[in-house]
Amino acid sequence: MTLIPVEHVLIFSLLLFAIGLYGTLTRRNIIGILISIELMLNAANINLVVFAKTTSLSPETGQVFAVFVIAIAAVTVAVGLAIVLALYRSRKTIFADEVHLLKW
Amino acid sequence: MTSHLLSWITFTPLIGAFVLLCLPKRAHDWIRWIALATTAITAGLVCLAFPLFRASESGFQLVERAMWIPQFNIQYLLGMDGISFPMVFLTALISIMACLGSLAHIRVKGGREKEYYFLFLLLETGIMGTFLALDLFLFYIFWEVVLVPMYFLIGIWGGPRKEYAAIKFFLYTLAGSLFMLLGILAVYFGSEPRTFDMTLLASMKYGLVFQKIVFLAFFLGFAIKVPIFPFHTWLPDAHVEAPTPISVILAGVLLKMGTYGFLRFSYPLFPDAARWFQPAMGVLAVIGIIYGGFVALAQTDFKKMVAYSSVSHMGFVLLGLAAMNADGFRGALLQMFSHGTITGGLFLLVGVLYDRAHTRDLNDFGGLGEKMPVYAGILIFFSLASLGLPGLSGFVSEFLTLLGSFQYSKLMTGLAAIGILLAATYLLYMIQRILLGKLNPKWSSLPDINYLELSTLVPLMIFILGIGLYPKIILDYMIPTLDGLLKTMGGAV
Amino acid sequence: MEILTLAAKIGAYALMTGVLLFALGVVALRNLFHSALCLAAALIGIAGLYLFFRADFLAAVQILLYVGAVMTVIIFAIMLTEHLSGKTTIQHNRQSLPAFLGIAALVTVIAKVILQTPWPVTQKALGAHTSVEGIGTALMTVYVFPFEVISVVLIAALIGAVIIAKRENPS
Amino acid sequence: MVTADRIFLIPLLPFAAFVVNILFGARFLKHRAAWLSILTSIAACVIALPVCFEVFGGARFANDFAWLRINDGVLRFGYLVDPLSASLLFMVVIVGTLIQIYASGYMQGDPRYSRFFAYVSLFMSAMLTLVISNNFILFFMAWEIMGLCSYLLIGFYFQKESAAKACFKAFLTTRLGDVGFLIGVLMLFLALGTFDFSEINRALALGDHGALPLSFLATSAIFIFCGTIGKSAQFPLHVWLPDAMEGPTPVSALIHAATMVAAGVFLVARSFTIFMAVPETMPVVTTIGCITAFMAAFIALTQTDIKRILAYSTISQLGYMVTALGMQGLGAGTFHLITHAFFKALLFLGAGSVIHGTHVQDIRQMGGLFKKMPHTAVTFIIASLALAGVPPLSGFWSKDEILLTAFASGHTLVFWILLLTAFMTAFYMFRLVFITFFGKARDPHVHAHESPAVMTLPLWGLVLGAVLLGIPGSPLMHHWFQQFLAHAIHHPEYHPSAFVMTCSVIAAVGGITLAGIIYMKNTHWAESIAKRFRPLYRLSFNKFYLDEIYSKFIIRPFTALGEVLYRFDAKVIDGSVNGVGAGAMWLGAVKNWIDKYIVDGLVNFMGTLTCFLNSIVKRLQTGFVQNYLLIAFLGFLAFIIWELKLV
Repeated sequence: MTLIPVEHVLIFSLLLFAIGLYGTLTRRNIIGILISIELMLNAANINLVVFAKTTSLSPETGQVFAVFVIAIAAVTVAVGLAIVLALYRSRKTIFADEVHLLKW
Repeated sequence: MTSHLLSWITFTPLIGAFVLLCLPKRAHDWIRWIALATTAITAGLVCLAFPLFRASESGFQLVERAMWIPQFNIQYLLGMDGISFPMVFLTALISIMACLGSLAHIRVKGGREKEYYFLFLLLETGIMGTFLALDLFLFYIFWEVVLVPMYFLIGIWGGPRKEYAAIKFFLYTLAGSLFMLLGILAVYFGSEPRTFDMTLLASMKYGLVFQKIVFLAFFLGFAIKVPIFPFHTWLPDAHVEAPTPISVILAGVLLKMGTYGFLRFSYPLFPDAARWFQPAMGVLAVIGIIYGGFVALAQTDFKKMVAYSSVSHMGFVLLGLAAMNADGFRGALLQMFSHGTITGGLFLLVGVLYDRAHTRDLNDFGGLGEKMPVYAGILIFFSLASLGLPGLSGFVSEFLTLLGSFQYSKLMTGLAAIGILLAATYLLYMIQRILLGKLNPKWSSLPDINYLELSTLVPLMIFILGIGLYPKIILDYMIPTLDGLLKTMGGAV
Repeated sequence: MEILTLAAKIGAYALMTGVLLFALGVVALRNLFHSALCLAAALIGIAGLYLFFRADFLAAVQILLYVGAVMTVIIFAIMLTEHLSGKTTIQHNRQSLPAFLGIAALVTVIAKVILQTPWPVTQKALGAHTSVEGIGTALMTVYVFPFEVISVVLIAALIGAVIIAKRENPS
Repeated sequence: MVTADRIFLIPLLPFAAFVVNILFGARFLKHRAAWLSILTSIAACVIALPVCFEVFGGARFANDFAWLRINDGVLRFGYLVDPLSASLLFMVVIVGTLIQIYASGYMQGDPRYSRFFAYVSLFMSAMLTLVISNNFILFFMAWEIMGLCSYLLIGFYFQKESAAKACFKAFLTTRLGDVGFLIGVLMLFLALGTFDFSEINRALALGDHGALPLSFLATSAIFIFCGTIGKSAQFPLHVWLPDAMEGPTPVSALIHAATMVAAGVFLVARSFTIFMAVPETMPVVTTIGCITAFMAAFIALTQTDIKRILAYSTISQLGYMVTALGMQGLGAGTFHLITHAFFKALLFLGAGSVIHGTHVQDIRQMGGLFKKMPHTAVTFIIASLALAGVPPLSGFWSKDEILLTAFASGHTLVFWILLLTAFMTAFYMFRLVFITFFGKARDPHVHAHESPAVMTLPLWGLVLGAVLLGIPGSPLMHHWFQQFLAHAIHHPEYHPSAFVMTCSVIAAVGGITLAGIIYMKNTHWAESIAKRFRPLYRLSFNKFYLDEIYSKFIIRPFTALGEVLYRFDAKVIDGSVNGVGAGAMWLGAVKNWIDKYIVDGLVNFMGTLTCFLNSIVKRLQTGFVQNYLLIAFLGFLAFIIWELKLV
């Protein structure tokens, strides 16, 4: 029904991923990093859905994996935020560049 | 369960050990009771073997065979015959007694019970395996498994010089077992097709020179364990420094592994070499008997005296083995059993006294017979058993040994008889110094033996008395196998 | 039909553009709360895209799980640490430039690959319908093992998160 | 079989008493312990006496069961009641029971009363087993257990240092003989292939000496005789018996006078066929017996402890019996063994009664006890007369038999020595009697009183035996006893000789008279004689210095050897082990130096180099997560670019 080319969707997801990656690499706030990671995961999900339709696999496969990714994303967020809270409580900061105990 | 009875016997202690590992450190009561229950269950399994074991047959029974490492034709091969059955039974018995002994003793020593009982049960598995393995490779592994827990048990829970004693024990035995390993490999590469299977190896014929060399290698391994005269110096140190229950295991069971090795491997595999070395073994046995006796006489440390008496008594086992005839073998095997029970009991008694007085200096005691009448009675009982009083098991075994050795060499037997006299001397001298005479006021408040300690000793006494009064019950299990062994060695029964 | 198709097409591109813009917002906004809101918007947009791809179930999951659950949690966390996400503090670190350059290179490379690859599929396929039933069947048959593993991971993460976030006993 | 199997009960009943007493005596039975022991002993009597009389009438009992497999045969344990064992059995049950009754009074109030009776019951059990055993191994087992009981009972008052030493000495000394005995038995087994008395007798009667030469059998006989030397306190192992008097007096009577020490003589009688098969061993037996008899009597002349005098007298009399056996006088020796058991037990019990009444043991503190302790005194004097050999008491008949054997078999020297011994016996016994019971009380602190009836009645019981038991072996009954024994084993017999009897009576009466003259009339003579024969007196008083000699030449070297070997063990053997260890440590030290300066030098250089490189590379480690992520990303990027061949 829809008639946009696959390339366009892929380029879109690439851009989304790039934006997410930029955020992950540059945001100081750890929650910000987590949010950015969500973006990247979503970009990957879009790709999964699209690729499933472009190959000979049954189209459900891609969506099933997308569901798995979503579940893992939830896990990431849950554990990540728990770490953030623990970190905040112990060090009074949630800036990634201020936590560098393992520095040389 | 009965189809793999021997495996169950061997590995039940190990299962118990791992159950202990899962328990929290502080659950002292649980740890103790589970350890005790494990030894009891193992003993129960050994008792299960009685109806299954056909005493009148000489071959291996209840055999379990499985390929283990096919590349080298190494098998998991367990089996029991009239030689190993008494030893397995002895192990189960002594383990329970030692475990009961540990209940009081290790608590006194302060903590780390979990590790202690874990190692203890591991040790039991090793000993059981040693007595049941019929594959040389498997045998070697169990042999070494025994070494490691023993090292830690002496090294951690021992007396003031425990590190020295533990290292000495470990190095000594390890050196011996290395020679044995070389011997095992030599046998393996000398067999065609290559195998570690003892039942197959026994039917092969080797050249005399080869036999002699390999026999010597095995001899070193076993001789250190027994211990035979020049290799015995680890024994007093290890016995004295080890905690009481471990001394009991050491003297009661571990020493027998050496002489068991002779009967199980050296003799059937190298009968010609055994005959060639017969005089040497006899001489070493007699030296051990007299030498151990004299040195025991000079001791002022109770435990050391018992330790040296072990050297002397194990000399009788060797003498019986050296006789290489029916009576000698029977005496030797019976002596292995009865020495296990008697010396085990004596070490327990040393422990009882040490726990109360915190000294083992014989000259420091005196007149305890008045304060501790029950203890005195039991100590006298075990001493008499040890010096071979008729009616107790030590007499029957020494008598059979002497009867056997007399048919081999009159001179050696005559000299060994001095050992009997020496045993009476040092044991009675010990009794005189501990129990008789005036009471040293320092000990006027020593309590008599308690029920827990009594429970470790009474079963041993029952066995000593039972065998002494009617030795046929146990000898009937041993004789067919020993006669079979003698036949394979080409001797007349 | 033509018009409808065109409208749908335009809608799709608009959706994509919107999502990208919100995504930029997520990354660029100083106020973390705002960027979280942007993320929510972007996620909803992506859910719309799923609908467009005829992945209705996934869209529903996206809305329910992401927007409903995950976003709530994130916003809670933001609020708990609020005073640090104020406007005055610098929200980006010093490696913006190398990051940007690297990402630009990545985009170039991948885009080139995408454009060079001859995608074998007709555009029709993108719109092919997938049934919820099919997904369910796949989850319970072929992918039942990963499914179970995921649930175990979820449980573990749940417990782990609780333990990590729990206030230490003052013992 | 019914009559046969009750015989197993004879030793088992006292054993049951032992078990009950040792386990429950101290706590539950207390003074009733004695009754248990006495009752089982009486029960044993009731079973044993009919058996004995049946045997006296010509019956014979045997039964056995398999005990142990030896070689390719079976060792069977069981009993054999033949004339020899029946006579011993007769003596043991009666004397044993009477002594236990006496002991229940004597030991009254002792804190370890039940323990005492447990030991005594065990002893009775062992002694009865020994008497009726049918083979050497069972015999040896019972023999050793008797030794144990002796040890335990000598050391009964173990708080006394002297008792502790005495029991140690007794056990070890007898053990020395026992080891010889065991070797002898083993040799016998090697020669004849059996331990069974009947089979041995049968084989030897047929002249079958086994495969080995006769000299081997002779050696075996000598070794077996070692057991006798130890147990029956023969020279040179007699030193333990006087010390054994540290035990309670009933024990001295039962074990160290009547039964256990006689077991050694019984051993020779039991293995008499062996000695007969190798007659060249007989002189050894005779010599040992003769030396013992004379030497002990000589020592007894000067002793002052009432029990020690009796102990030396026992040794002397045992020497008598052994001498008799050595001259093939089986009947004579056994006869004396039986009669001696009765009157010597009586003497000891009398002495015990005296000690009980006066609480002293030194005869120099006694005196004039006849009036205060009439029962004791009369019975004691009767027993002394029997021992001295005054007709018609039992001692006269049995001693006369031995003298007759010596005289008739041509051992003239032995005859005169024995006669002299008999004279000395009469002398020292009446020295004891006169000093103890007559004259004035020497020590005012001693307040003597007669013992209770439970103690005096057994005395009278034993008097019966001491008086009457000589008859069955006397010419009055035509040596019935000797002929009864001879049924079993052939041995020479002699016609009674008036000369021997006269000599014997003269010696006895002479000894008594001399003792009377010296100790009743002219007490100062004793002093002057002692002064006149100073060396002899001191030799006798110090027991031939044997204890000192043993201590110096045997015990000390023995313990010293132990010390030396221990030092050898610690220094040389252990030292060599430690030396190997030390050598290994030295090698270790050398290797250590090499390690430190050569191997380590290289290693350190590598370390420095690494540090230097590290100072450059470590900058990467910023501790900043996103930094790592960036680097990872860039690396990934580079990988992709390279992989896609874009460069």
